[in-house]
Amino acid sequence: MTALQSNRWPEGVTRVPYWLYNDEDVAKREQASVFEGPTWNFLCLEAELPKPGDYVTTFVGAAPVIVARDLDGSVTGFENRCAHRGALLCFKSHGNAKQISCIYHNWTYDLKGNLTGVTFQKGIKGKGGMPPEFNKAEHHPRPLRIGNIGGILFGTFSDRAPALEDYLGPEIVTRIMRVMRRPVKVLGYCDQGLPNNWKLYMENVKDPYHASLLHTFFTTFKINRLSQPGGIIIDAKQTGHHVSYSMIERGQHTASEYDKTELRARKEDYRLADPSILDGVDEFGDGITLQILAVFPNFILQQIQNALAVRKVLPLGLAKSNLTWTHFGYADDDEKMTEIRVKQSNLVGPAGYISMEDGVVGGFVQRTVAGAGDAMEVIEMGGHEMATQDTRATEAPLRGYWKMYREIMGI
Amino acid sequence: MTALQSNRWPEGVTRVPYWLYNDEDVAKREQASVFEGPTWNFLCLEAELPKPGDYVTTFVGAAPVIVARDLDGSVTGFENRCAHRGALLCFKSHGNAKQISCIYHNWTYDLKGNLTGVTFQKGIKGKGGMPPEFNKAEHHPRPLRIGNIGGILFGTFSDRAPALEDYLGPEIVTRIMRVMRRPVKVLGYCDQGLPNNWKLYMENVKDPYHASLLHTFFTTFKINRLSQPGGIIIDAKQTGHHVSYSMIERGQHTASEYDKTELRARKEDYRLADPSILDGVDEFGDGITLQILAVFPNFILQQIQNALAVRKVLPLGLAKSNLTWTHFGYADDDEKMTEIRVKQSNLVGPAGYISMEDGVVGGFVQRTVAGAGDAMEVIEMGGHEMATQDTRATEAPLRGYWKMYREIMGI
Amino acid sequence: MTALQSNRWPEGVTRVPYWLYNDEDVAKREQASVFEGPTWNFLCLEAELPKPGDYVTTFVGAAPVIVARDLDGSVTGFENRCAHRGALLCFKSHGNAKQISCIYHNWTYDLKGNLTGVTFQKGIKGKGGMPPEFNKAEHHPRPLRIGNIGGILFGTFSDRAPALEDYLGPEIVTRIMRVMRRPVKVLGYCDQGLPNNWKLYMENVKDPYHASLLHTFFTTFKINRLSQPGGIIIDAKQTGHHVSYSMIERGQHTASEYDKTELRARKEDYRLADPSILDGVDEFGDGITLQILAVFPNFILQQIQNALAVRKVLPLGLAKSNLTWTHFGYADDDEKMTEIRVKQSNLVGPAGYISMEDGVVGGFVQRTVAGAGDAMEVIEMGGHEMATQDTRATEAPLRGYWKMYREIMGI
Amino acid sequence: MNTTTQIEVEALLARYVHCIDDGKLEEWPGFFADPCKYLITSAENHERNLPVGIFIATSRGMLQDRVSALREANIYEPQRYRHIVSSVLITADSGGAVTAQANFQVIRIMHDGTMDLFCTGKYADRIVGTGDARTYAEKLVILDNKRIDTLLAIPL
Amino acid sequence: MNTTTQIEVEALLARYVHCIDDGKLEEWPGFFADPCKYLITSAENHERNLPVGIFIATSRGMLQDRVSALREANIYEPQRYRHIVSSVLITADSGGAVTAQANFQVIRIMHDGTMDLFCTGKYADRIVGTGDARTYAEKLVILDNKRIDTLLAIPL
Amino acid sequence: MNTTTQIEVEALLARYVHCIDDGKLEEWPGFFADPCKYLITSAENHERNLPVGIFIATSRGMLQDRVSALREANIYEPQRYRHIVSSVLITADSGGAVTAQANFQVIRIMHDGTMDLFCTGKYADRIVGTGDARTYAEKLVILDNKRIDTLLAIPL
Ligand code: FES
Ligand code: FES
Ligand code: FES
Ligand SMILES: [Fe+3]
Ligand SMILES: [Fe+3]
Ligand SMILES: [Fe+3]
Repeated sequence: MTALQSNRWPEGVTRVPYWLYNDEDVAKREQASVFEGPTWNFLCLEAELPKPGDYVTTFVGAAPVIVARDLDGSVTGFENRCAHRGALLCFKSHGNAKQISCIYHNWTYDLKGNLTGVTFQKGIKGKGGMPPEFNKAEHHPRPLRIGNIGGILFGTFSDRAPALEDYLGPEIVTRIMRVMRRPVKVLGYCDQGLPNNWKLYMENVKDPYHASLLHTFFTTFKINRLSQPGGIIIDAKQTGHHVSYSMIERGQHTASEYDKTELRARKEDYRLADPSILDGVDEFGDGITLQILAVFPNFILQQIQNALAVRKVLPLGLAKSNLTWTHFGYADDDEKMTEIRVKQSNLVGPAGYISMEDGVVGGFVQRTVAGAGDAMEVIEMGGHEMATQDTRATEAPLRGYWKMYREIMGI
Repeated sequence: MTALQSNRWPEGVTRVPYWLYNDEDVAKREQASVFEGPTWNFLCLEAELPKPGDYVTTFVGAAPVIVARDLDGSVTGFENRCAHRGALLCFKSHGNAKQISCIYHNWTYDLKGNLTGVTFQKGIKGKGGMPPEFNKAEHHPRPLRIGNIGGILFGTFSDRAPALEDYLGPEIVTRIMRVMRRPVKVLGYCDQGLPNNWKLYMENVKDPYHASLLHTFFTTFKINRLSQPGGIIIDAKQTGHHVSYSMIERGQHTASEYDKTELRARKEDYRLADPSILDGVDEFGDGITLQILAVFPNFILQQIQNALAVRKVLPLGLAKSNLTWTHFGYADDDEKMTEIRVKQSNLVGPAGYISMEDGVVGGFVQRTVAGAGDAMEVIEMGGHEMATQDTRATEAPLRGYWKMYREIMGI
Repeated sequence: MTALQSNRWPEGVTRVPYWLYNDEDVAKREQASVFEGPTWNFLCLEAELPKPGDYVTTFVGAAPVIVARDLDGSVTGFENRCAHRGALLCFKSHGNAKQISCIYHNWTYDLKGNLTGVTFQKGIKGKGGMPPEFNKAEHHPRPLRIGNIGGILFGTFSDRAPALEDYLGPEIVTRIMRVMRRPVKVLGYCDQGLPNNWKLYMENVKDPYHASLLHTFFTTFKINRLSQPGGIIIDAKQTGHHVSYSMIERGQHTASEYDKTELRARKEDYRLADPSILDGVDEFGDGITLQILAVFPNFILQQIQNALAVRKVLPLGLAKSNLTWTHFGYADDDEKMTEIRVKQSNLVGPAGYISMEDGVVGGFVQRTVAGAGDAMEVIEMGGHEMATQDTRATEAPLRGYWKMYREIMGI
Repeated sequence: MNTTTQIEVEALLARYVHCIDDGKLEEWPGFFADPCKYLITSAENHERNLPVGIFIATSRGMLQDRVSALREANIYEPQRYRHIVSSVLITADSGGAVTAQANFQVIRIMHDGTMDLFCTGKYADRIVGTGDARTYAEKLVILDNKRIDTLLAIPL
Repeated sequence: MNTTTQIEVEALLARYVHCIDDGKLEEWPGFFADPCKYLITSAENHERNLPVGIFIATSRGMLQDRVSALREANIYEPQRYRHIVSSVLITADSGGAVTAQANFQVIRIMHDGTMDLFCTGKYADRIVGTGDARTYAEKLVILDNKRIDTLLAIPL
Repeated sequence: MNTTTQIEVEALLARYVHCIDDGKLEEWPGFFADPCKYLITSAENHERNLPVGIFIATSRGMLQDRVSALREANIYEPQRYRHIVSSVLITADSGGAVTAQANFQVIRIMHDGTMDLFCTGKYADRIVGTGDARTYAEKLVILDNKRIDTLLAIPL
């Protein structure tokens, strides 16, 4: 009997059982209920589809999908699986095509995913071919509904998913638009293999508590510290999204528990030989040096000083996942601005000064799961609620995430 | 609950669910019902066992087996597992031995698989040893029934399997003997790892529809095209075997749907710098340039011009399989004929001009399975029947294969 | 349905089904019932924790654990998983620390595993923090009971486990103390990956029958042969432990079945170019050249001439395991004695002249499991009982092991 | 030993592997004499004197056809190789022909970033010509592994 | 070809990889000129002319900061690299600057003994100075694999 | 640096690895001085100064015994190695003795074609003799990986 079948998870979200990270049935239900359920999955940036015929291939959970700019200029999406005998339709990461031909038997589709041609449908020299009743209109890959918010493209297989803006809620939309205010351009891609279940990365992202404790670099250079002004925003509907932010300390820094506590993470004496990496500009004019925004189930929008990126985490089996980083700037950035973003990209990614540790800490949890039996995580920092608050000494965003997860998974 | 337990497969064989390619229980039942069931499994060529004492190790599904030329000259076969505590008896791919000794405790067997010696059966200095009632005759590896058709050796663990010739049926036997008309010799071995469930390779082999569409090299050099004379042969009993063939176009080529269709696969302008690879001879005198013959569940006999080979596909877990190629010629081939076969071997195998794509297309299907849920393949080319016909614009052999599969698997 | 669920294992221990080596549910139950059950698991040597604050990380089955020398000098042990959100507390193989801080959120523990600090428990500037009712005393990693026999440290998570000495029984304790008579020092570490289920290695260790048959080197140099004086000791309570030993043949060697039997393993003519490897000393004064002692479930104490080591085998999934070798000598060994042990270490370990074969023979069994269905091992050498006897032509220790295994697993 | 020859043979092999790894397949046939013998086979076939391997070419034309087939005809996923070679050992050097062997391993990297140890083996070469004008009259690519994963498109 | 240059450039690379594999990271910045360009990126980013890769340094100071961050600030499991390099090919040699490329693979070994093929790729170097005093004015580390497992702490 | 010595030391190592990879084990002891020190151990044991590793030989006789044991006594599946070595670095050269280190990796290929990265590490060598007559007075095989898969039969 699998853990899911025996469902050993008490009420509430201040306790989370470790078996969620190591159970086949949980993973199967996540594909059906979370990724293919009434949620919106990040696909790519609209900037990656500039011209008609441009397409990108990605995944909705484990399902391969194609996102394309149709010849009529609209953005379309559908499952990347031929309606005949299931071959991948596009096997490159991106490309441009007027139509899509399956390599196996040459069935062809338009960029909306409609089946337009079946090779030898009428047979050859009157022999073979498809039966007369075969109707092309009945055969096509599963379509995706596409949502677009500020040039970030999302997709869903579900009719039950609310409109994207309603799904996100006004608080999140505002914070997305703060960053997506102008057309963007991609500056670089990176994949990172994570040695843990995908949800452990989302826990890490939604955990403002760990930032200044796990990431020394952060605190040492006051890029972020818990005693800096900052907080978290959770949408009123509590649909599992959140924003975590912090800003420059204006005026004199007042002592706090933070400074009194003895922390591994504090090394006041530590200085850079070449501090040019920190020469950022307050391009948003609001003094916010860090904004991490997460959308349920697996999307992250990052602003760390001038380093901008979207991230997406996907399961690779139970104990591994893949994190995709798409670094971007604004289409109208000048060379100098691009150089700033390039240097600050050293802060993030798999080698990033302030994100490096996030690559392994999920693995540290994953390694304890096999022996954990029915043990559970304790998520009580900041109490039991899951509301917006102006402190980051809280795990409220995690509670919001798990609340949504339980609803959608029905556990 | 596994997919097999919930058995979501509607009647008939024009639809095949993708979960067959990714389900543990399906794989377990295949071992018990297909490979160890009333089927005949290819073992090796008789030519690989010229001398008494020669043996070859291979597999019946996941079960390791030994095939040997007994000292009395007969061919024998049995499971490659010691009756004592289960060690492999032979761990080399081939060899020669008068008897077989297990390395673990030196129990010995004759080449028929009878237990002939148990070390210290009577103990040492009257101490220890096997209990008096221990009877060697009751302990031996599971025997294989051996069948031999034209020097191709098959084996079965099942008493319910009909005699090999009845299992194959006269149509298949005739086509096997067409190739195995004279004693053969092995020209080379090759293993190919396939990134897909083993059945997807069998689908590919039994699919005459894809040949000229997926394999450009084929069509470009008119080694084969759908408009060439050719067809498929399915045994009357519909036991899952088939032959697909094509022949040289005599006289003038008449235009057809094939030529009118716009196909990726047609590149009339494409020529070889050194066409010596195509200098074949019509050694069968029937103008048939290609004959692919498949025996349920996992054997293929290939004649492509003068490139002859037997192939066997075995599961390696759910999503991988191993394809073994044994290239051969006739024992009396002269040097010139061998050279022709060697050059034409460039057409086949993992690097083959006309088989290369088959190594990956199954993987393209496998990659869409995880997201496919209850979706199914559509197998309607050539209608719904599964009979011999003189066109290759049909998927009839696949329907025949799945019919046999459903019967034997009881699903 | 898994093999365990259908539990196809007839009464008794002269037959052991192969599905025990390839079943997920069996592995899960082993973690709960064997490793975390009323058994004692080897942790490390006390000599590895000389100073207060020294710690070593290891595993109890799949559960990561920490063994430490507390500041008060006592040896402590507890699960290596943070009580907050489950991160590994120590990720190095060994170290020294006054307290343990989790890297994720800096929760701190003393070396007894008590939670001593929760970062920002009271929040920052009056915001956030843990709820008032949060009680540190209720949160801590799972503690291990520690047992120490002659400087060998064992641990158990179970309250039902008897005291270590009672668990071992007097016969085993005596034989452990024979080797652990004086303080020891570690001479070297080695890990060996085994291509088989962990229990197949224990079967091998508990099998005196195979030694002189599988290991030629052994017999050739009369380090050990079945006709030498020797035998096995099984504790009266039959709790799955055993000792196997052999000694120098005094006086003239009398012919026996052994010498009459034709064995692959006998090569009388075989001599060493540099026999210095065999220049051992009878340091125990009892003429015993080999003593292999195994404690249920997975511990081995080895004396082969002057090569001393403790070994532990741990599962890595179903079909792989990890064998750890800790070679040691006595703290007061002089240089010459150490040199003897170093040279004799060539006899053991993954490259050892007399242990090399044990690395692969379990794999030979593992490879036959997939095809074995309901087949079973035959364990009748030495009859059906499982008592101490003065022959090694017996499999009695295996029967004792499986008896204990069935009881504890409840199958 | 002849230092210059050693270094020139190493340089020839270096140019050869960079040519393939950089995807300049059109230049690849130029590394061979014409006629020549290029054979990819397994150590097993090689040791058992079995003539059929994975791929064979006996002329520059056949090498060129391999390249045009990859460019024009065959379908395979975008992929690249990374050759790591070592221990170039000259076993004979007489009359303008040098016989040499080297160890190699090839890692195959798919367009999606998947990285696999694709094959290992030994190059057994007969090299003709002098200085920078040396070419392979014979190049046996003897693979240790008898299994090829998925397919072998790009030459080794 | 210039034998001496070839051997000196190979020796420079040998010292470079042993410096990293032996854990002497404090000496690592000394292999570079100042200013310099050290960029770790993927072949995909490189070919698409995308400026953001995995890590970039434009001065010795930035290289030193990388080392001190690893020593002082960042948390990662004890691990070591084993560089295997091959086929050092000098592509230009003019006016004191040598351009060279080499293939590499890096195996990462964790403290618990786990061993993984971590990455493969090509070094594209511009080398200044002469004799044993050569340094890297530019070192592009172009990874074939676009996925980095877990994290990249130690330089390549 | 001394170009000739560099190339000779590289050639010695090339002959050494081809000897093993070609299965000519009977020739292997001849690469060593007598007495000598050949030790296979893990970096962990080496760094903690623990004397017991995986295998040790202090004489040519012990090396010969290793070979005869493999030929006559021990049972193991047919397998071969492929050594890939790189970055031979001479660290001292005085009075007829050369100290050198090199990186290596060994891929183990089983008779069934299974191919695994078996181990990686560093050779730390002390070489005596001159020209082509150089032998190893000391060869430390320091493995990065502390885990050996299945068994270690053939020398490294
Ligand atoms: S699978 Fe796509 S056309 Fe057949
Ligand atoms: S397992 Fe074969 S003799 Fe014991
Ligand atoms: S997981 Fe250990 S402190 Fe949070
Ligand atoms: Fe973080
Ligand atoms: Fe095909
Ligand atoms: Fe043994």
